[in-house]
Amino acid sequence: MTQVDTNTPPAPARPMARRQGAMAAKFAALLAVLLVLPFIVPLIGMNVGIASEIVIYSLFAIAFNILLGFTGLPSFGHAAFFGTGAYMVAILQYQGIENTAVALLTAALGGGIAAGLVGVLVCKKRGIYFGLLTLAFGQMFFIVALRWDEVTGGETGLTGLTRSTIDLGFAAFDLNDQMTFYYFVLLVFFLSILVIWRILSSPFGAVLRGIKENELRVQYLGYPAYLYKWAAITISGAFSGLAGGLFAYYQYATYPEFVFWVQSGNVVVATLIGGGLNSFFGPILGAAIFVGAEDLISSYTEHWMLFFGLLFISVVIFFPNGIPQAVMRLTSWIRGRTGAQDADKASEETGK
Amino acid sequence: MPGFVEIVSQLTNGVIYGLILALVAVGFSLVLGVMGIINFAHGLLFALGAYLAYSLQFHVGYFGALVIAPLIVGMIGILMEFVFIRRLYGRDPLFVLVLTFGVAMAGEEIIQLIWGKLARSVDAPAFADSFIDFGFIIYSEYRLFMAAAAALIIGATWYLLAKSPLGSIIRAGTHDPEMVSILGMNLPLIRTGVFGFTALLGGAAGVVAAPLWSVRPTMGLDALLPAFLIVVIGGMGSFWGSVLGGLLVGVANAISVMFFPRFADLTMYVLAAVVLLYWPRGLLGKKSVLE
Amino acid sequence: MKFTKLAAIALISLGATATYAQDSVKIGALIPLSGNYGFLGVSERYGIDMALEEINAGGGVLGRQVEVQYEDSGTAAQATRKATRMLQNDGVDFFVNGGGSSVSTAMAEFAARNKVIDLALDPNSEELVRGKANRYFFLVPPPSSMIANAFVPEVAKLGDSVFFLTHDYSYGIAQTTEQRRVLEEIGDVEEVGEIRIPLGTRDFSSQIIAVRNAKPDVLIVNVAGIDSTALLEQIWEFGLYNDMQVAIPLLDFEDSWAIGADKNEMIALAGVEWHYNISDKAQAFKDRYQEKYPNADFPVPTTNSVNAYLGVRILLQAAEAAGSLESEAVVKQLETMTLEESLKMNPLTVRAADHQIVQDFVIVKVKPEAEREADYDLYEVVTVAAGADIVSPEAEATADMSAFD
Amino acid sequence: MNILEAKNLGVYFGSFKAVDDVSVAFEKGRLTSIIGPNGAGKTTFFNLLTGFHPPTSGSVLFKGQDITQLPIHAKVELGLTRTFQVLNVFDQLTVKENLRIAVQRLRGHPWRLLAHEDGFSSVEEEVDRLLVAVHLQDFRHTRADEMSHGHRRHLEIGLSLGVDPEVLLLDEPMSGLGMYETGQMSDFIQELAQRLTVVLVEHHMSVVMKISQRILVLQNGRLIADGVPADIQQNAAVREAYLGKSYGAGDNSKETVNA
Repeated sequence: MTQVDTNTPPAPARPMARRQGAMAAKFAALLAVLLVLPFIVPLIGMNVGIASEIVIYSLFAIAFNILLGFTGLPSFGHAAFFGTGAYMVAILQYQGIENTAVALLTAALGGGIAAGLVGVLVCKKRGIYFGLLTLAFGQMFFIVALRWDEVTGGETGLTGLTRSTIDLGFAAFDLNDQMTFYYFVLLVFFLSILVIWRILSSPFGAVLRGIKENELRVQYLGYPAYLYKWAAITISGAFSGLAGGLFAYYQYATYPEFVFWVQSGNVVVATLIGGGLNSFFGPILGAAIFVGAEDLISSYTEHWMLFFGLLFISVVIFFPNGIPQAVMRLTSWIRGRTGAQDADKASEETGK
Repeated sequence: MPGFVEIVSQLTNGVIYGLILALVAVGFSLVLGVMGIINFAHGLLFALGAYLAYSLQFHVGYFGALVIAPLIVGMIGILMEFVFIRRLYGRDPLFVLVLTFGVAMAGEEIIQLIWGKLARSVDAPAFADSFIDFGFIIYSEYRLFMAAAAALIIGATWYLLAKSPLGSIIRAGTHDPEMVSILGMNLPLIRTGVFGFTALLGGAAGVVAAPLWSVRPTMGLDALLPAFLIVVIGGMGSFWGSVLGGLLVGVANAISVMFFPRFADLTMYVLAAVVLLYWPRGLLGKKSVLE
Repeated sequence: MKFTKLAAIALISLGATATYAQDSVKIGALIPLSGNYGFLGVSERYGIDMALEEINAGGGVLGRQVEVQYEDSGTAAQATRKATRMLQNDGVDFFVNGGGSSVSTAMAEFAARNKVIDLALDPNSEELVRGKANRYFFLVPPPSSMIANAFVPEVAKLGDSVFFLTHDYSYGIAQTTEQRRVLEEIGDVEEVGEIRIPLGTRDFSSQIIAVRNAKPDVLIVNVAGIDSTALLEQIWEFGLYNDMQVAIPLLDFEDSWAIGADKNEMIALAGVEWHYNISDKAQAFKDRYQEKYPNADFPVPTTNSVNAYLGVRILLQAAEAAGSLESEAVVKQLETMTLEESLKMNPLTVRAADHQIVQDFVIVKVKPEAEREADYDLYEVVTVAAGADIVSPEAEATADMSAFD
Repeated sequence: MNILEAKNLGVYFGSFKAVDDVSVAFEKGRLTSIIGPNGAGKTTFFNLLTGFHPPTSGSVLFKGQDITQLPIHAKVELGLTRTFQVLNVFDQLTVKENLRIAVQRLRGHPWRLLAHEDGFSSVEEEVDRLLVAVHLQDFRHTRADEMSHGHRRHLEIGLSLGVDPEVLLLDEPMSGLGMYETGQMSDFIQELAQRLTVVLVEHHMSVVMKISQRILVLQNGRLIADGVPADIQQNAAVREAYLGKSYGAGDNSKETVNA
């Protein structure tokens, strides 16, 4: 989660095992925090359910960040893939298919296919242009969700979904229970980000990083860059779809607003304030702040949008690398102060 | 099937509708082309123009508002650039996007605090507050006035871009931001100026649109999406592209209302998709640094 | 050490909130406070506050004071998320919700799932008392069928041909469908066309040109929400009302007030759920409102204020009569409730079969400028249709209103 | 044997002919340099050869196969790659990471999505070999943007070598280098030329004259001379083209017509 400081001298040789070990430690720490999250959120007056939402949104943001942070492609249409996943779960259930695993796999598949289709049209673009195109194509999904009443339920969406009980023989887990649901979401989330991390640290991931840095160079190394971009979009879409599927369960419903472009904008903002441009885990923090702050602020003031907007403005201006940088600055400031006090004491003593 | 008269009147109306769309999009396109900024707050500036027109109409009338409101919005734009956006040059353009997203959100709330949540109504100027009966068609006077005003503002903007020294710098910037600094110009000042100018255009569009679409806090967001699509259709950074894109969307909307009214809202997207398949950079877009 | 101490403090304070919640009856109001429908939330808030003021002045409910927790309903997803928190963390006993059919549908599901009572104050969606009706959900406003039964007979007196402008989503389509049904029952009025208008349309010039070319006697406008203000502005702009009578089956006073008094002249006939001229009690309510909110955006109570007021009144009256805050008991009580203080001609009743709250519907037309007593005095009442006469036959109620697990 | 061939190659920007009907064949294993005054169209010609720009007319043949319409990556797969006048490496990545991306396409498995990038020994070995080949073995874990200009030039060539090219086109590899670095680079290019076909665009005349086996001279987009260094030095047309310019002055100015 750390931000690379360009002023440090060349990094010393890091054995591969140590680097992977450090990553494993980070995953473990994350898991530890998320395991206790449902016990933390009530302490600040929030509902346990919000923990599930934070984790689902984190998955969405990390999936999105495959493109933004690791391939350098700013997608403004990711709500389309998220929403497709959500609608997959709902539509299957309306067709009588209730199996949670099947539904979630279909959600991922749906998100992937949707992204793959959009990807064919945009994979030769980059930069802001890529963003505008994904926005335009993503919004078409919204129109479909809003207008194809027979399948999508129109503007009221598909409501009244049920969560099943997962029966493993030795134990049954009723997902209607908020805690059970949270840990189920956490399981899916954790497995997913492990897979995403693996993909990003594969040779394929290296090519994506190359594309982020310098797409032309990647082409002159003999890679069909657009094919890699297409694959990245599709993978990102699949995990976004999975997140959307989970969200449909969380909400017991899908609504066209899941597919609305503002939702696409939200994930961009959440990822950026979390410092996602330079970090794998950053989007989790961004998602937590995004979801948590909205709920918290809106429970105190009806003018929550004002404070929400001011939050974004100040993060961008004061902490260009996101909240993690803010935290680091704060800690180093505190350390600096305590350090300075120590130094003062030391000089006093020597003065005596 | 619609008759000849209806087809002609619908197409004419489509062009006029397209002009106001173009007016909204031009400022958005300009700031994108020259500064590489996706200005999510452009809709807010549009809404501010409309609200200022609402407030000013009681004191200086519609025409006074048409002059003063855009100037105020332009100054707000300058302030926005000076206080916020200036700090973000040289960083990933996405940060400007998040920033303007935040400004748009906060701004919408501020509008509600100042003017309330209720829709407001701006009266058309007295000489154009009725309708004309041409015999075969009855048309709104204000729309005719609006078309002229939009065309005038667009034309004046083009003149400024094409003929004035500032315009040549802006055009150079559209193709290569570095050129501007190489020319030895005061880049920060130019950026402030350009942003202020596009804000002014957004505000002017708001004033012109105010009597049509009813003035409400969310009108900015409503105007933003068509602007996005028009820029995609016309080609990023292309001035005439935005104008052409606006006109096409207007006409396509008119045609779809005649033949498939249910899907009028889809036309923009279908148009964008078709254009992009055949003209990947938009109709008048050139290969640019933004890709 | 520190952490356990912190946790202990947190637990104690949680306990404290819980006891506090026992002290008062709490209503969770999820109403639009931001976004497109923010202005409706303002109206609803006035109504809820007035109802609570009266009830608390009269000793509250079950001897307790009643308080309300307002939150912005936002989108459907945000609304249910907040509702969950309000129910589980903030100790809310009952919900009322504003917002359109999307938020209301979500809240209806939420009510059923959590077995907590919710009253929708704003939507006129037929579905909410049909397919989506459930034991814990009540619809205060009249749905499309009631509106059509009251309104269309009056439209038929205006001319021989009608044209529909239909908002292309469930509400608009239901409105037109129901009105068409009544037209067919009446028989001698011809429908000469319909244009479906996509949600979110801001410019209607193309549609207006098309309507003008169809030359109907009456234009029926079934366009709701934010789009309707823009549509009214543009009907005025194009002078369409000179060629035909403009009839609006459901008009929000917020909308007609927003476009300005003079433009209301274009409205030949409009359906409203309430008007202060229909009874003395309605007049008294208006006076109280004006006294309490001299600076309100809307100088007279609107339908949304009244529905919010009535919804909260009938809900709390039922709780008082049931002697309990338990959902089951209050639902049973609500199903047999009659609210005499309906602010209308007839008392408010609740139909057990679908949880439709049955109330009178008012048809108005524009008052000539010379006869207006105040700037807000825009309408005169044409007729008031009794709720019992216009509500859909009970036999048509299809929903399963029994509790389910 | 001709490994790379341009046939009547031309590109027009409006009425301006940046490259005008150039036909030339490059023999396998030979170090060929392209020179010419500013604006002569050298880099543009390079861009046409490597597919960076589509030509207005003519075609490019690689081992007799017409590759004009092939996408860039396909040309590279055949064995043709290039460096750029403006440095073109992955700035934020370390030297090793840079080279690994170059190497893994042929020796690794870029589509094995779940395999860890550290897990391919053939890739690691090749990266090690390349590090030595481009004299960067001391910078394995240094980020590219933290190295000197000369080292980054080496890295860029290393990237190109990683794809096992048969033809390597170097676009002004000396630009921005100091005198010492220039000497190193010159030696390095000669090293490369023993294994590969190298085509060089360069302003640094003394180097060009020293290391080239053949020199092409472009002026106003046309080929005006073609021969061994000694002939070119005597060529009257070339002298006229370079009128007022002394040879070997190490002119580093940029062409005005470029990508």
